[in-house]
Amino acid sequence: MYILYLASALGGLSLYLMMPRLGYNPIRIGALLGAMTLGGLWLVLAERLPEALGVERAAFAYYYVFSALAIGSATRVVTHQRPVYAALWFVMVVLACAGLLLALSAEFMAIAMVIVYGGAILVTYVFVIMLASQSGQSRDSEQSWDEAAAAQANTGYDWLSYEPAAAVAAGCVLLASLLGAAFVPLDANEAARGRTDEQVVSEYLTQRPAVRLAARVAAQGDAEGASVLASASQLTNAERVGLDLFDSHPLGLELAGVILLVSLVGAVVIARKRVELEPVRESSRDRLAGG
Amino acid sequence: MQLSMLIPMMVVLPLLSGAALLLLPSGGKAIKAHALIGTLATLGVSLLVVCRFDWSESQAIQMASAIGWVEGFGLSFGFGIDAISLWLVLLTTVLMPLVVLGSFSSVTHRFKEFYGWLMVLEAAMIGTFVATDLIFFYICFEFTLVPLYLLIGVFGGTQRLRAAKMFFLYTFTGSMLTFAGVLYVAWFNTTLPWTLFEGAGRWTFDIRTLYGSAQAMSHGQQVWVLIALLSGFAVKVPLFPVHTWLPLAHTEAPTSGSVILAGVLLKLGTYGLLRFALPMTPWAVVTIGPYIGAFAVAGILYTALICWVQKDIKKLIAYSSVSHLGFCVLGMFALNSVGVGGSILYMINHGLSTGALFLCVGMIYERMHTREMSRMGGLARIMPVWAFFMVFFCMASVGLPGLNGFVGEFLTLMGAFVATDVLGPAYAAIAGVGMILGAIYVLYMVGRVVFGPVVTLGPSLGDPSDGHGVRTDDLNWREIGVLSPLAVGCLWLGLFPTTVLQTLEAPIEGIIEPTRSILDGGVYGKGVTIDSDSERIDRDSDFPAARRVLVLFDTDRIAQP
Amino acid sequence: MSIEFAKWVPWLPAAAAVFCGLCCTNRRMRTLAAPVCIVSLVSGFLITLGVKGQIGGELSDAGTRLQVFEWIRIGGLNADFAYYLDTLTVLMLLVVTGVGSLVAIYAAGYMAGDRGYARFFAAVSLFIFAMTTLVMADNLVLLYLGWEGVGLCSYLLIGYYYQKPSAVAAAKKAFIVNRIGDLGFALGIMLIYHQFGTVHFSTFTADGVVYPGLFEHCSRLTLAQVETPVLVIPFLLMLGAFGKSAQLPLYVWLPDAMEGPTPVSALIHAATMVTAGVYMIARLLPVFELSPYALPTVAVVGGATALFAATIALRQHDIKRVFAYSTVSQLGYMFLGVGVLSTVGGVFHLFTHAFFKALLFLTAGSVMHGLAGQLDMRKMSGLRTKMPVTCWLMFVGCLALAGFPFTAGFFSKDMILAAAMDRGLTGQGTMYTVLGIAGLFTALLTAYYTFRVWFRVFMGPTEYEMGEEHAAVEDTPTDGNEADPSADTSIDDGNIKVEHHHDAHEMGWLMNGPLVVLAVGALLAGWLGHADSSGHSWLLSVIEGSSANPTRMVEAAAGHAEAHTMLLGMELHTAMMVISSCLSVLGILVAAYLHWFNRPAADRLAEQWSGSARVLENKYFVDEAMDAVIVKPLRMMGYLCFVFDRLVIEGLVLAVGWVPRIGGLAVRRTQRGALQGYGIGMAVGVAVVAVLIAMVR
Amino acid sequence: MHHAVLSHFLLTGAVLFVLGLIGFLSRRNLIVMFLCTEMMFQGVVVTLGAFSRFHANDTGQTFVIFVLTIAAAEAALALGLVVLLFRRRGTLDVQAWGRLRG
Repeated sequence: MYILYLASALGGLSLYLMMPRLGYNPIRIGALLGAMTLGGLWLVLAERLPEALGVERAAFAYYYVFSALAIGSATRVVTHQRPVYAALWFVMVVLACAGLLLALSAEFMAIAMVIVYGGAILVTYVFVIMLASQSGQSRDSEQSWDEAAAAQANTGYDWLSYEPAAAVAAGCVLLASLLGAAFVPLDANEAARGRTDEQVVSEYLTQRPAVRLAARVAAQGDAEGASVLASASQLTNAERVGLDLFDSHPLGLELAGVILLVSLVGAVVIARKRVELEPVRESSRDRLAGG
Repeated sequence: MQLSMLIPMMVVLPLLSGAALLLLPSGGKAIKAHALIGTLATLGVSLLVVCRFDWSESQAIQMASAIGWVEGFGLSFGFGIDAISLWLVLLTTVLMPLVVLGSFSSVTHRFKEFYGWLMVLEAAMIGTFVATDLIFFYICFEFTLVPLYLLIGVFGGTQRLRAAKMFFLYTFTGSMLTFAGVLYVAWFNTTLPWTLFEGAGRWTFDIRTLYGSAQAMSHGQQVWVLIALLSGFAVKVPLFPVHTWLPLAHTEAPTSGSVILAGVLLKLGTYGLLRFALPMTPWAVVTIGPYIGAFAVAGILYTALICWVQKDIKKLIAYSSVSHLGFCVLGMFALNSVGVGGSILYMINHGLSTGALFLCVGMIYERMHTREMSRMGGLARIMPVWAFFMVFFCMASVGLPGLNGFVGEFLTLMGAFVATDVLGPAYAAIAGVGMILGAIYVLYMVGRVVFGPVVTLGPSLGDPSDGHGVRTDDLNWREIGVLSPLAVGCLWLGLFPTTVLQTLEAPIEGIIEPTRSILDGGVYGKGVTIDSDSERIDRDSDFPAARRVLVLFDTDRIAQP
Repeated sequence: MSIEFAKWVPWLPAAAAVFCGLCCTNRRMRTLAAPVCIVSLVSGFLITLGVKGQIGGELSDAGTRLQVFEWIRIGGLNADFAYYLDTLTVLMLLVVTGVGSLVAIYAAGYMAGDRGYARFFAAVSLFIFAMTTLVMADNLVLLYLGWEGVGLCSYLLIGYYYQKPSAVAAAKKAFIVNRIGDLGFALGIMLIYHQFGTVHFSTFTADGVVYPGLFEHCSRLTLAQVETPVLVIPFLLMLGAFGKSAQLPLYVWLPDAMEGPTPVSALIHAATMVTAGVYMIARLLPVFELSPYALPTVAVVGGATALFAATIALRQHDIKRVFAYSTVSQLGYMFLGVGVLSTVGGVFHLFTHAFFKALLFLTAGSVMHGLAGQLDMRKMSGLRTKMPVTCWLMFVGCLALAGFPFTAGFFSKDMILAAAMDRGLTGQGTMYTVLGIAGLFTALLTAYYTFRVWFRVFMGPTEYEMGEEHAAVEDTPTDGNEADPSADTSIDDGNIKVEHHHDAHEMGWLMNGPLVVLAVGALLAGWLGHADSSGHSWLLSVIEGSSANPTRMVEAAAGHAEAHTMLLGMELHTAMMVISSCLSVLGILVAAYLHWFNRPAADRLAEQWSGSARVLENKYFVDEAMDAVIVKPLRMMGYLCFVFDRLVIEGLVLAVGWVPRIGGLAVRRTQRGALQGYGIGMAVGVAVVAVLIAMVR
Repeated sequence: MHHAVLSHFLLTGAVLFVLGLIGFLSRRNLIVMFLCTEMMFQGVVVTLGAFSRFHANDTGQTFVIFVLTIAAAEAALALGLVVLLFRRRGTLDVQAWGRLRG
């Protein structure tokens, strides 16, 4: 258990080092330290994996790849000084997550993530970043950090993080407790949960919604419908998700529709009003100086 | 009209006339006249109540009835009057017209508000004295704060806002604790088996039933309830450590405000102690009584000394009324009929004499626009009539025999002296020194202001001089008309106090009966109710020497003191 | 005349007081005040004379009780307005109303033309009301009413010239010192009530119930049964008596009381008020007899005061101050008399002293009146040519005071000293002999300082300085800035005959008449008390008939006194008479030598003893000491308390007020408006909760 | 799917979520903050996927869809607001919006 706490602490420290700040940014050291902690953690956790992983073992390799990719790019998103790069790193995170989902045999979701999330949402982000921060210019080397900060008077806010220590600390404690919760079954009555993969798969196959749907339709005496359904037990992931979505979560679907409509109308209303520039009461320079 | 209608009329009448004031045209004359008529009408009703009051059995609550409010919780506006509350109501209704008459020249703006709030204040005061339901009492007790807060805040002197705020918050926090104590008692009543006494076991706020429930409490509970009651009433009485709000409130209040504050409002505290602390928590009163007595005595000396060094004449009188009420509390906690009788009489006397003193000072303030003694002197030379009244009321407040102050003071000291089981000779002796100090500071003030070479310097830098200069004309007929009834009252109570004392004998007996049965019998089982009348055990503590002598007489014919 | 009339004696002056009070309001009625007051006093005197017959006669021991109305009745304590009349009361009433009316008549002349004329007589008649109530009171509370009422009137009358700050201060001092004494008296009353359950003297039955009086209790209580609290009672009462009669610890107010007009000093501070203490002890003798140590203490204090005051009087230069100290010392004699159980001697001396001391004061008043307010002896001499009548009247007074043989003072003083020596020699304690000798020495001093005044003022070359006051009109604008808007004073000068003599002049007969009566009294009063052949004087019968009859102690001492003690070969009484007359003559001769024939010798003597002379002149610095030891510290404590009150108690309250405010400030810092600050707050919250859940599970 | 495997996936999800949280709390550029909220969504998506796989039913995945819709809605509105804020204050710094304070 304490390995988890140690790891999250080290992770936090590394992240803290990578945080953007004025003057010298020890970003490389932070990255190195972070990678090492992650690697070390995985090594420790690896030997706890049951040997008889069965069919999944190959897929599990992907987990390491995609997780490392996701976590690495996530740290870059958080710590990068330029918002545009942060957005791009986030695209990488999305892709990594899609990979993970694939490892979890949720193909439809993976593809949906890539298309909807990566494609649509992040594109809008990049678009807005471009729109809103064209006044920010990069720091050319011969300028000293202070001049750069001064030059970036009103956009210097990217160069500085707000109370990094407190944020990281809070994050780590939260992480520690989450991990604590996640790995508890490890030590708890492990035997109780010892179902092997096969049992899971077979159990899964028999309980699939289609089969249940078929049984229900059969119960209603529509033999022909039932047989179609029964034959469809070998449905693909996308079909299963679709069935499950409409079969057991109709309300959720409707709400999702409503939310999307509301956000659509909201976005239109917000963007419509002409808004004059209100002078900032105290310029961000004081804010900057104030820290 | 129907007997029990009288009291609610007495409470509602000032409210109605206060409201009617608002409808009048805003000219000063009409409002003043109306206010006077209103207060005189209330006086008339109270005199009617006095006539209809059956003096033979003055202990029972007469003309009692109740207007239902929240039946579920037993909340009702119960009212009724016994001898003690009757005299205090009479003090209020007598003082009010005089105050209104006295304030004609001092109030120059916002007449409606002034007289309106004054009438509301009167209604609240009368309400407090006639209430037999705890919540009704508490509502009126609290409601007296609002009008006075506004009177001081709007019509006061330079620091009026601070004074008003302090006055309100100080008294209010105190009475919050009292409310807690009261609620505890009411709750405790619901926990009692309903067979214990009539009214037990259910939510009721009737004072008589709560006497029973409070007395059934254990000693510890009673101590806590007493402390709660004390915190509210001690602030109102200004018992020694919690008196700092009074001098501030008095110096900043307008004349009529401070007359009513000194005349009646301070009595709410002592009346509260008398009506609640003594009968409700007898066991705690017996144990804590000596300490409260010690506080009262300390207060008497402490404030008397302070009076001596005061420069502001109104602050001097304010501190002196703290010292006087120390006597009142001392007498009350002597727990014998001489002491308690003396303290009730003291309440009425203090109301008359200190009220009159404040009126005199107010008249001087109207003329000299300053209250500092150093800026005025030898007024007897130019204002002889005022000087006569001033010396007369000073002598009354110092406790000169033949005037009312003496009877109250002497009886309280006598009561404290004889109550060897609770207080004792030491208390009376030290409080007696307070009498000397009283003479010292009053004569110091009289020597500076009334006698000595003539000095009329008018307002100093500190005082707000509203333009016109110093007037040194003597009292006009109106002002004499205000002061003379008070003077006659002082003389009457000085020479014929039996008119009051005889009627108080029975109610006092009722109030000190529980504490007396503890002191004498000592047998006070927990939960044993008091309604078993313990027969008058021959007290050995009283009159030891007399006892030895009486053996020689055939004692059955001797009046047992 | 039925005894019921006695009820009116106090209420007539009360009515007069009210009338004079009303007279104050307008000027025309002002002159009416004096006659009304005098009439009320004289009628009181006549009523007492009329009633005297009844009282002396039918009831031998207990006095009659006259109920006027119920005053205070509550819980066992009943103090009614009731009068207790016995021979002692009648004697006192005679003194009070008699001397009172004489002084009032004198004052009518003396105060003529004064602005506060009506106020003066209102206060005098109120005083007589209080004094008569005091003397006739049946219960201690009513006596206390008279006691403090008298204190009030002395305050008003001493402070009569209220424009003078010294008079105001003197009045305040008198009232406060009296109040200190009254506290002791009040505590005594309370202790009596606590021990005996009653405060009234006589036993009376009201609607079938018997209320046993105080005397009843005392008479039945044997010495053995007396517990300690009862022993304390006399000492408390003594405190009250000494306060009122200006004895040693509390005498400081009497010399300052001379600030008041002279008739006041004569009436109140010589004849009536100051004797209230003696009357009280005489009245409450049964209580005093209960404790063996009480009366000896009274005697010792009396003797000490007599000696102490006499020494101070030697070097005083103000005539009225000399007589004031002589009054203190004569009062010491009276207490000595009562202390040595010869209440007869004490009361007799009180009776005679009233006459000659009033005479002396009034004559001094005439001198002052004549010399426009001049009172300093050194600035006047040889006035016999200017004011012969006053001179010889004062001579008679001085003789009586000095105890010249066969004058009133001689008999009464001799009776006291004889009693003291008698108890001393019959072996009841050498203390009494010491007191007797001290008394004799004081008699010598008294003779000396009385005639020092007389010779200094009336004998020798007639040169004198007029005082600065215009004696006639008290309030002519003396200081410029006195804003005196009331125009009436100007009319005042016009209509009242004011003879602006700029020279010493003899008084009119309105003033000298009463003086002659007093002079006759001073001479003949002695014979009333002198035991004629049967050893039974009028005065003895008065004392036997009253509660002041020392029954118990005398019986206890009776065992010793059968054989007549012998002194210097003669029977004790005659011996004492011889000794005291020699002493008084010696005193007079010494005074004559030093202050008439050879004044420089007196001055030389003063230089030699300059140290002690200065001490005596400044009254042993008692006033300064009293001020420094008591007044200053008390006032300092007052300031301390006031500062304490404002800073600490009020501070505490305000501090409580500040707690929420400070708390608010602390919390406010967290709300800095930074969005992310709140974010972190939330995150930390979630983290903590998560940790707690983890720990709990 | 063995729960040890599940734990791993949960590890990743948790780390992603916490990184997003830290980013939100520390970065001062409004848009980056919203980006970090999106990051948190990603963490949740991974966790949902893992549980869906572990419990072998598709509820997890349907919820991923819902998460997606929420993320989309949120992004639309948030960015609208950000544009508005930017036009109002001329800066994307979150500190500029500190008027609502004690």
